[in-house]
Amino acid sequence: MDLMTLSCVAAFSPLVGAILAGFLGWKLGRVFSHTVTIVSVAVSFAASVAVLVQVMNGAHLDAEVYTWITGNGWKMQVGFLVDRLTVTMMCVVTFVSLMVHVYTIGYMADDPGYQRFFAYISLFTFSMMMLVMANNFVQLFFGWEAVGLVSYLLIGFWFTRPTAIYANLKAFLVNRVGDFGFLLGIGILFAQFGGITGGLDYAPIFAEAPRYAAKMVEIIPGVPWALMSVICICLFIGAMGKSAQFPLHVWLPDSMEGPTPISALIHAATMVTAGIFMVARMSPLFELSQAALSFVIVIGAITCFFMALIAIVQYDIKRVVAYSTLSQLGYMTMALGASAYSAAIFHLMTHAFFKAVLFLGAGSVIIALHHEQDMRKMGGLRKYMPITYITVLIGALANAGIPPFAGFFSKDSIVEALHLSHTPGHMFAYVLALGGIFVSGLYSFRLVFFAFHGKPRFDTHGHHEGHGESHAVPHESPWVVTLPLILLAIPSIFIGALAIGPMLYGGWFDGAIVKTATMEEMAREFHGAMGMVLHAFTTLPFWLSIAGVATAWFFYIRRPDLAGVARRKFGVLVTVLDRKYGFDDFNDWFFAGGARKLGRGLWTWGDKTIIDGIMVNGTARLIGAFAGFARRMQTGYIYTYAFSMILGVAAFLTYFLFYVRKL
Amino acid sequence: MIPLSHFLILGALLFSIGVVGVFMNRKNLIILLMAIELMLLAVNMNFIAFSHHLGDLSGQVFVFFILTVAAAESAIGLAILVALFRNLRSINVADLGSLKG
Amino acid sequence: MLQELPVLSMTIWVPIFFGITVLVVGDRNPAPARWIALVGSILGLLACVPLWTDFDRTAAMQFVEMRPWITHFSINYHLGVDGISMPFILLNSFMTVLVVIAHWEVVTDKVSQYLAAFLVMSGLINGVFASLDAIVFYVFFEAMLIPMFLIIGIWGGPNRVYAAVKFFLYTLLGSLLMLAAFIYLYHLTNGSFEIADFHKVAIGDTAQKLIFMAMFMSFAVKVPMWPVHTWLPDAHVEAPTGGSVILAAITLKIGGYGFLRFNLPITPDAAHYFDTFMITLSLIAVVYIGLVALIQSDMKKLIAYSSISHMGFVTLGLFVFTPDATGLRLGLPVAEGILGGILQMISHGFISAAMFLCVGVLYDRMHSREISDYGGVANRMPVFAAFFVFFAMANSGLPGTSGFVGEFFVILGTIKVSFWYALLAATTLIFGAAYTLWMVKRVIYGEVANDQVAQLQDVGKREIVFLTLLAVAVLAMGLYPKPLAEAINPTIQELVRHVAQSKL
Amino acid sequence: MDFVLILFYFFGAVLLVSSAMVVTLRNPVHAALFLVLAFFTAAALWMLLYAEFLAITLVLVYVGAVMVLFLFVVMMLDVNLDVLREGFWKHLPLAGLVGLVMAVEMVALVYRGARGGTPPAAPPAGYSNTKELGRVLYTDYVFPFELAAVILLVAIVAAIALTLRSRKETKYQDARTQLAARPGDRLRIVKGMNETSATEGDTP
Amino acid sequence: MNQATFSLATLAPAMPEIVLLALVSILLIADLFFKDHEKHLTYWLALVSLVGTAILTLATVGRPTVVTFHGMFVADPLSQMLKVATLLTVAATLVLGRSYLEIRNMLTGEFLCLALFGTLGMLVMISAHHFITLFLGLELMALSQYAMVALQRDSARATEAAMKYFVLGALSSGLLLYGMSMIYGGTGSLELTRVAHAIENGNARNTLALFGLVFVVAGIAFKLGAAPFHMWIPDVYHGAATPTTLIIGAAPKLAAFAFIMRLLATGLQGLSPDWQQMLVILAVASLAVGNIIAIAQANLKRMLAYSTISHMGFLLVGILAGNNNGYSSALFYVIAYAIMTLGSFGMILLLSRAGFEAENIDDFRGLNQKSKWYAFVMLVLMFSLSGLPPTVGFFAKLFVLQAALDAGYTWLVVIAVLLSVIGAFYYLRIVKVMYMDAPAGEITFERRADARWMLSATAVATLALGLFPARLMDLCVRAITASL
Repeated sequence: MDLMTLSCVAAFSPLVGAILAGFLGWKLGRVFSHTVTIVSVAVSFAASVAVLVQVMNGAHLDAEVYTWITGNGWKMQVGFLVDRLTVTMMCVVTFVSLMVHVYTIGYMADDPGYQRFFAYISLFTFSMMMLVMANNFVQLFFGWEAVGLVSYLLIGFWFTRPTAIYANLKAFLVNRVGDFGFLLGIGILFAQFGGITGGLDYAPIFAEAPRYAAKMVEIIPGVPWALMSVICICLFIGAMGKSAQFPLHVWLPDSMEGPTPISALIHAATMVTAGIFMVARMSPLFELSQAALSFVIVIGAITCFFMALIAIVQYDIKRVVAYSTLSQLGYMTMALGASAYSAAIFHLMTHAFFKAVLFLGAGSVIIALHHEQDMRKMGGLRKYMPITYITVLIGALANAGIPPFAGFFSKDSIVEALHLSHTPGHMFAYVLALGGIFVSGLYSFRLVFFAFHGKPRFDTHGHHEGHGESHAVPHESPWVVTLPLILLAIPSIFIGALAIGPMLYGGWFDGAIVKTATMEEMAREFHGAMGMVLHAFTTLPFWLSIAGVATAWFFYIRRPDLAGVARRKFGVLVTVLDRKYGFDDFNDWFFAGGARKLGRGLWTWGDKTIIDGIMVNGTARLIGAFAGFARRMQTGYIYTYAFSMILGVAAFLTYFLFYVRKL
Repeated sequence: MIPLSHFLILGALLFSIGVVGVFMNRKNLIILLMAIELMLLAVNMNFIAFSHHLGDLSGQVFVFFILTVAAAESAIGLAILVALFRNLRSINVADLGSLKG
Repeated sequence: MLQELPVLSMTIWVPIFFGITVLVVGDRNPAPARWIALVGSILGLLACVPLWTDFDRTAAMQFVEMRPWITHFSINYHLGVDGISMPFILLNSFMTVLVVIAHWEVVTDKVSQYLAAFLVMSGLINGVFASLDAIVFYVFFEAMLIPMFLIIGIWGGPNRVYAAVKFFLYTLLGSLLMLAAFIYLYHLTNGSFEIADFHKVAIGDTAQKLIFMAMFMSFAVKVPMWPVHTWLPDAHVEAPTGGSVILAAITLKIGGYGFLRFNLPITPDAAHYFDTFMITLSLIAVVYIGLVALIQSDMKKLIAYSSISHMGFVTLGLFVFTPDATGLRLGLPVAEGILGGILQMISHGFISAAMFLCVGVLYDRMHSREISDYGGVANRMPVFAAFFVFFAMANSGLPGTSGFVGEFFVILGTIKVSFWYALLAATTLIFGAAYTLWMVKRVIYGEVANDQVAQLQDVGKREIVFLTLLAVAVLAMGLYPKPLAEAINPTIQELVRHVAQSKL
Repeated sequence: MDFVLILFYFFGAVLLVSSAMVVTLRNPVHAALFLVLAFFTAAALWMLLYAEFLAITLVLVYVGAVMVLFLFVVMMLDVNLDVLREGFWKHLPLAGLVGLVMAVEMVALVYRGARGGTPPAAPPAGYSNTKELGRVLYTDYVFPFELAAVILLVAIVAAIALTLRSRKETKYQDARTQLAARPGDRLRIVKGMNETSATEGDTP
Repeated sequence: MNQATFSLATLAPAMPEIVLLALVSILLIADLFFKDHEKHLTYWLALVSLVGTAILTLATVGRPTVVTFHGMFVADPLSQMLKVATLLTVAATLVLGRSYLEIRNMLTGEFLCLALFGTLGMLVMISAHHFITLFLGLELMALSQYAMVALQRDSARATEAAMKYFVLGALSSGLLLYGMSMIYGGTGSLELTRVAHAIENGNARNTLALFGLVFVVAGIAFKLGAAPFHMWIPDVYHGAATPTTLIIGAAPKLAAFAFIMRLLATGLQGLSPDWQQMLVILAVASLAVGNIIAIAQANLKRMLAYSTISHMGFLLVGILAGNNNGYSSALFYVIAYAIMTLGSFGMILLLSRAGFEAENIDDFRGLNQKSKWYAFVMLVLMFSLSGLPPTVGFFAKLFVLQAALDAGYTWLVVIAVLLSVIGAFYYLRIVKVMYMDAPAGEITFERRADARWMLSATAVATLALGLFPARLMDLCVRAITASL
C-alpha cells in the first residue's frame, strides 16, 4: 500500500471505531465496543508501523486529502505530512493508546459507561493522529482543539462527581486560554504568509519564513518587535496551555479526576506532549527568534522544578504522578528552549512509556484497593501485587533518571543540552534542571516506598468500603491490566539505550527538525549509549538522583516518623506547596470570580439600568407622561378650544407681521 | 369721504370683540352665539367696504348670502341650545365639560 | 434550465399560499393543519433547491424576475439572488421545516394561526433576501414584523406583550429612518428605487454619512448591535421555541445582510469613515455581552446574549477594511472578514436554532428555563445530553463544527487590520466556552438535581429528527465549507472591489 | 373734516361700545338688546357705503327675525341669572391680552394693507343698489341662490327635528294600531320580569 | 352678461348635484307618507339616491373641465373622482350604521335627509369655483352635521358635542369669512381663477391677501382638524353616535381636501411660499398632538379621533409640497384614509349592540378568540393606519413623504417618521388586546350580512390597494394634473 493510503488508514480507523462504538455500542454491548475499538486502534498501530518502515526507507509524504475551503488567492486543506517526526509520534501514540485500550477492559470492567469510554478514547486517538499528521496549521488547530474536547469529555467522564465536572470545565477553559494565543499566532502567520504562500501549509511557510526573520512590527505603536518573536510566542502560549506549562499548568493535576487510563494516555503520554511536538514541528520558526526561545526555556525551567516540589507533599498517588508529569514536561520544554528539539522529542517518547507505566501501575493499585487513591491508606503492597510492583519500580527508576533506564538517557541529554545551549537564560534552566533531578528521584521513590513498602495501612478500610465485598486483602490485577504494564515496562527499560544513538545523533530527524548548534556540540561529546552510562557515574545529575532516592528511603523506610517531623518543621513551605503556590485560589478569585462580578455589573448597570431603564423604557415613560399632560389641555370647555384656535391665528399673525416679505 | 382703512379697522376691532367674546365668555351660551353674530357683522362690514371701494357688487352679494346663512346658523344653533338645555337644564358654558381628555 | 421558472417567486409565495390555506383550514382539528403546514414548508424548501443546484458561482444576479409594479414611481417587483443572499434563502426555508416539525406535539393553542404565521413569515423573509428593489425589500422587511409580533405576543411567555411591543417598536424606529434614506436615494438617482442604481449613484460626503446612519439604525437594531440590543433577550425569553429559532436563526441575519447589501455598497466612504465606530461596537458586543451572558440564570437569555455576541463577530467581520495605526500592516485586508461574517451568520443560524430547540425540549418537559431548576439531566436523557453538548461545543466555536469557520475567518480578517482588535475578538474563544460550558455543567452534568429531573423522558423520534438534521448541517459546514465559500466568494470579491472605490 | 366722517366716527363708536357691552353683560336680555343696537348702527354705517339694500335687510332680517328668535329662546329657557361671572376677572388678563394683541395686530396689518387708494366717487344719480343686486342675484348668482334656499331648508328640518317633541300626555288615535290589535295583545301573561310592549307609536 | 341663460349646457355639469337635490326632496316628502313598518324604504331610497348619483357622476368621467354658472362651478376630473368617492363613502357609512341606528330608533327620515343634504354640501364644495359656492357648500355640510350630531337629542353627550361643534364651527367659518373678505379686498375678486390671475399679475394688495390667507388657512385647518384647531375632533367624535361620527369623519375629509385644493392650489397658488410655511407648522403640530395624546386614550373613538388628527398632519405634509406631485400624493392619502376610517369605525359598529357601544378599547379584548376573521380585519386596518406594508396606509405615507422630500422638507420627513413610530404604539395596543388578551365581556356581531360584507370589503380594499396601489396612484396623478 502506498504511503497515503496507509496514513489514511492509520488516521481514520480509530474514528471508525469510535463511531461504531459510540452509535451502536449501547445497543450491541460491551464486547462489541471494546473489540471494535481495539481492532481499529490495532489496525492504526499496524499502519503506523508500516509507515515507519517506509519512512525509514526514506519515503516522505506531504499531500492533500481534500480542500477544506478556498478564498481569493488562498486555499486551506486537510492533508498529511508524514516524516520521521510524525511517524515517531504516530507509533508512540497508537502503541500507548492500544495498551490503554486493553488495560481499560480490566479497569472499567464494572463501569456503566463502558461503551462510551471506548468510543471516547478511540476518538481521542483519531484526534491525536490528525494533530500529529497535519501538514497545515488549520488542521493542526483542529486536532489541537479536538484532543481538548475529548480530554474534556474524559475528565468529566464520571459526570455525577462535582469535582470531575469542575475539573473538566477548568481544563477546557485553561486550554482555551492557550488556544487563544495559538489562534492569534496562526492569524499573524496567515496575515504575513497567507497571501504569499496561498494558504497555511507548513512547507511553504517554513520556506518563506527566513526571509522575514528581521522584519519588525509595531503592535504597540513606536515599539518595534520582531515579527517572528511575536508569532512564536503566540504559538508557544498555545503549547503552554496544552502541555500544562507554568502558569497554565493548573488544569493538569485536577484532570486526575478522570479515569486512570485517561491520565495515562492523555495526561501523560500523548496529549500533553502535543505542545512539545508542535514546537518541535515549528522549529524552523522558533530558530528564527532568540527571544521566543529564551521565553520557552525560562517557562520550562520554572515548570520543571517548582511543579516537582509539589509532588513531594502530595498523598494522592495519581496527583504525585501528575506533578511528576508536569515537571517532566518542563524538561521537554527546556530542551526545546535550548533548541535541542530532538532531545525533547526523545524525552517525550521515553516519558510516554515510563509515565504510562507509572499511571497504569497506580491505576492497578487503585482498582486493587477499590478506587482508593490516598497513599496513606496503602503500603506493603509489593507482596500482594508483584507484577505491578516491578513495573512501577521500573517506571520510577526511569523517571528518576537512573541509568540504564530509558529516562536516564533522555533526561541526561537534556541537561547536557541545557549546559551547552546558547539560548539566553540557559544556565538558570540548567540549575533548576539539576534541582529537578534530585526532586524527581525523591518523589518517585517516595511513591514507591509509600505504596509498596512499609507495613500495610489498608487492612481496616476494606470493611467500611462502600461495596461491602468480603475480601479486604488486595490481589494482583487481571492479565488485561498487567499485560499492558509489562509491554510498556519493557521499552521503559531499553528504548532509551536503543534509540538515543539514531534519534539524537543519527540524524533521524533530518528534514523534520532543523539541525542546531546545540545538537552539533552534543554530538561531538557523545560516544554511544554504553559510554554514556559509564560516564554517568562521574556526573552530577547521577548523584543527585541517587541522593533523591536515598532521601526518600531515609524518610519513608528508615525513619518514617521523621517525615511527620519534617512536615512540621517546614510548615510554611509545606503549606505553600500544599496550596500549589496559590494559583488555583488566585484564578478562582480573580479570573472566575472577577469575570462573574464584571458580567453581573455590566448586566445590572449597563443593560438593565442605563440602556433599558433609562434609554428605552425611560423614553417610553417620558412620552407617556407627556401624553398624560397634553391630554389635560383638552379640558372639555369651549373657551379653551376657542382660545387655542385664536392663539393659533394670533401666532400666525405675529409671524407674518414680523415676516417682512411682501409686507 | 371715509377712507377704506377706517372701515377695515372698525371691522377688525369688531371682529376682535366678537372673538374675545367667544373665548372669554364662561357662562352664557346665548351670549356666545351673539358674539359669533358680531364676528359675522364685522365680516360683512369688510365686504361692503371693499365692494364699495372696488366698485364691485359681488362683495355685497356675498354679504347677502352670509346674512342668509347666519340666520340659518343661528336657527340651528338655538335649536341645539334648546336640546342641550333639555338635557342639562342649563346653558352655562362651564357645564359643558363632560367630554374631555 | 430552471432559469425560466420563477424560482424566487415560488420560494416566496408557496409558503405564503400554504400559510393562508392552513389558516382557512382552521383548528377545529389541528391534524390536517399540521400536515398541510409540513407539506407546505417542505415544498418551500424544494422550491429553493434550484437556487443551489443551478447557481453558477459568479457575482452576477441570478434567477432574476422583473415585473413593473408601481409605474408612477418606477417601483418594480424585481427579484434576484447572488452569493450573499442565496444561502440565507436556503437557511430560512430549512429552518421553517424544522420549526414545523418542532411545534408538532408542543403547540396546542391556535395551531393553525401559529403555523400560518410561520409559513407566511418564511415567505416574507425569502422576499427580503430576494428583492432587488428597495421598496419591495422594505415591504417584505416590515411585513415580516407582523407575524413575528403575533408569534411572540400570542404564544409567548408571561411577559410576552412587553417583549413583543418592544421588539416591534425598536425595529420600526430603525426601519422608518431607513425608508427616509431610501426616498432620499430615490431622488438622488432621480427616480429609481433599484438597489443596483443606489449602488451606482454618486453621493456627497455628508449625505453618505446621514444615509449610512439611517440605514445603520435599521440594521443595527436587527443584528442587534450593542447599544440597541436589549429587545433581543426579552423577545427570546418570551417567544415560543419556534419564534426564538426563527428570530435567532434568520431575522438577525437580515441585519447583517442589510449591511452587506446596503450600507457597504451604497455608502462606501461613510462605511470607511465609520468603520472604527462599527468595529468598536462589535467588540463591545463580543466582550461585554460575553461577560453578561456568563451570569445569566435563564437558559434562553443566556443563549440570546450569546447570539448577540456572535453577531458582534459578524459585524466585526463586515467592517474590517482599513489597517489602523496599531495594525500589523501585513498585506492588504481582503475579503476574509466579510467571508467570515457571512459564514458566521449561516453557522449561527444552525447553532442558535439548535440551542433554542434544545432548551425548548427541556422546557416542554419541565416548563422552566431556569438553569437552577436543572442538573444531572444527562442521567435521564443521555441522547439529548449528547446533542446538547455537541451544540454547546459548536456554539463555543470548536473546529470541525460550523461555529469555528466563521470566527476563524473573522479573526484572520481582523488581525490584518489590528492586532488588538483580533486580540479582543479572540477572547470569544474563552468567554464563549465559559458561558456555554458552564451552563452545560450546571444543566447536563452532576447528580440528578430534583424529582422533576428524575421524571424526565429522553428525546423522542420527532425531536431526534430535527436535532440530527441540525447536527448534520453543523458538522457538514464545519468539515467541508468549500462549496458554500465558492458560492459566496465571487460576490464578495465584487463587493470588496466596489467598496474600495470612493463615490464622492 | 366733513359731516360724513363725523357720522362714521359717531356710529363707529356706538357700534364698538354696544358690541363690547354684548360680550361683557351678564344678562342675556340686555346683551341681545345691545346687539340690536349694534346692528342698527351697522346698518347706518352701511348706508354711508351706499349699500341701502343690505342695510335694510340687516335691520329686517336680523332685528326683525334673528334677534327676536334670540329673545324668544332666552325667555323660553328660564336661565337663572343670579350666577355672576365669577371667574370672568380671573380669566380677563390672559384672554384680554390675547384679544388685545390680536386686535392690535389686525389693525396694524389692515392699516398697512389698506393705506392709500383713493375712495371712489359717489355713484351716479339714479343708481339703485337694490336693482343692481336683484339683477345679478337671479342671473350670475342663481346657483348660490339655490344653495341658500337649500341651507334654509336644512335649517328648518334641523330645527324641527331637534326641538319638536310629541309630549307623552298628548293622546291621539292611531287607527292602524287599533285595527291591528288582537286579543293576544290586550292580555299578556308576564312571568318574572315585565317587558314593555313595543306597540305604541313613535314615542322616542 | 346679465341675461339669464339656462341651457342644458349650463346645467349638465352640475347634474349630480341637481339630481341628488331632487332625490333628497323626494325622500323628504316620501318619508312623511311611509308607515312605521315601511320606514326602511326611506333608508333604501337614500341609498339608491346616493348610489344613483354616484353612477351618474361616473358617467360624466372623462368629460373635459367645464366652468359654468358664471364661474361659480367647475366640473373637472378631480371633482368627478372626489364626488364618486364621497358618495360611495356616505353610502357605505349608511350601510354600516344601519342596524346601530335602527336599534336606537335613529334611522329616521330627518337623519337620512340631513345626511344627504350634508353630502350635497360636500359635492358643492368639491366643485366650487368661487368663494361664495365654497362658503355655501361648506355651511350646507356643516349645518347638516351640527344637526345630525344633536339629533340624538336625549343624550347629553351628543348635544354637548353638537354644541361644541357648532360654536367652534361657527367661529371657524367666521375666521374663514374674514379671510375671504380680506382676499377679496386684496385681489378684487371672489372667483378663484380671477384671484389667481390677480396675484400672478401682481395687481393685488398682497398685504391684505396675505392677511386674509392667515384666516383662511385657520378656517381650513379647523375643517381638517389640524392642531391647534383640532380640539373639537375628539369630543365630537366621542360624543356623536358612531354612525354620525363616521359621517363626520370619513367623507368630509374628501370634501375638505377638495376645498383646500380649490382655495390654495387653484386660487392662492401664487402665495404658496407663504401658506407652505403655515402648513408646515400645522402639520408638525398635528402629528405631535395626534400621535402623542392618542397614547393616553382608553376610548377607541377618542383614540381614532386623535389618530385622525395625526393623519391630517400627514395629509398636510403632502399638500405643503405645493406641487402636483404633492397634491396627488395627498389625494391618494385622503382616499386611503377614508377607506381605513370606514373600516375602523365599522368595527365599532359591528361589535355594538342594544345598550352597548363597543367604543372602549377593552371591548375588543380577545376578539381573536371570538372571530378570527374580524380580528384580522381590525388588524389589517390598524396596521394600515400605522402605515405598515403591505397595506394601503404604507403607500399613502410613502408617497406623501416622497413628495415632501422632493420639495426639500427632509427634516419634516424625519420628524413625521419618528412621530409615526410613537403612533404605531397605540395601534399595536388594539392588536394586542384583540390577540393577546382574554375576552372580557361577551362579544356579539352585527347581524346584517350587507354590513358585514361592507366591512370585510374595506379590509380587503386596504390590503388589495396595498398590494396593487399603482392603479389608484395613476388615477390620482391624472386627476390632479388634468385639473390644476
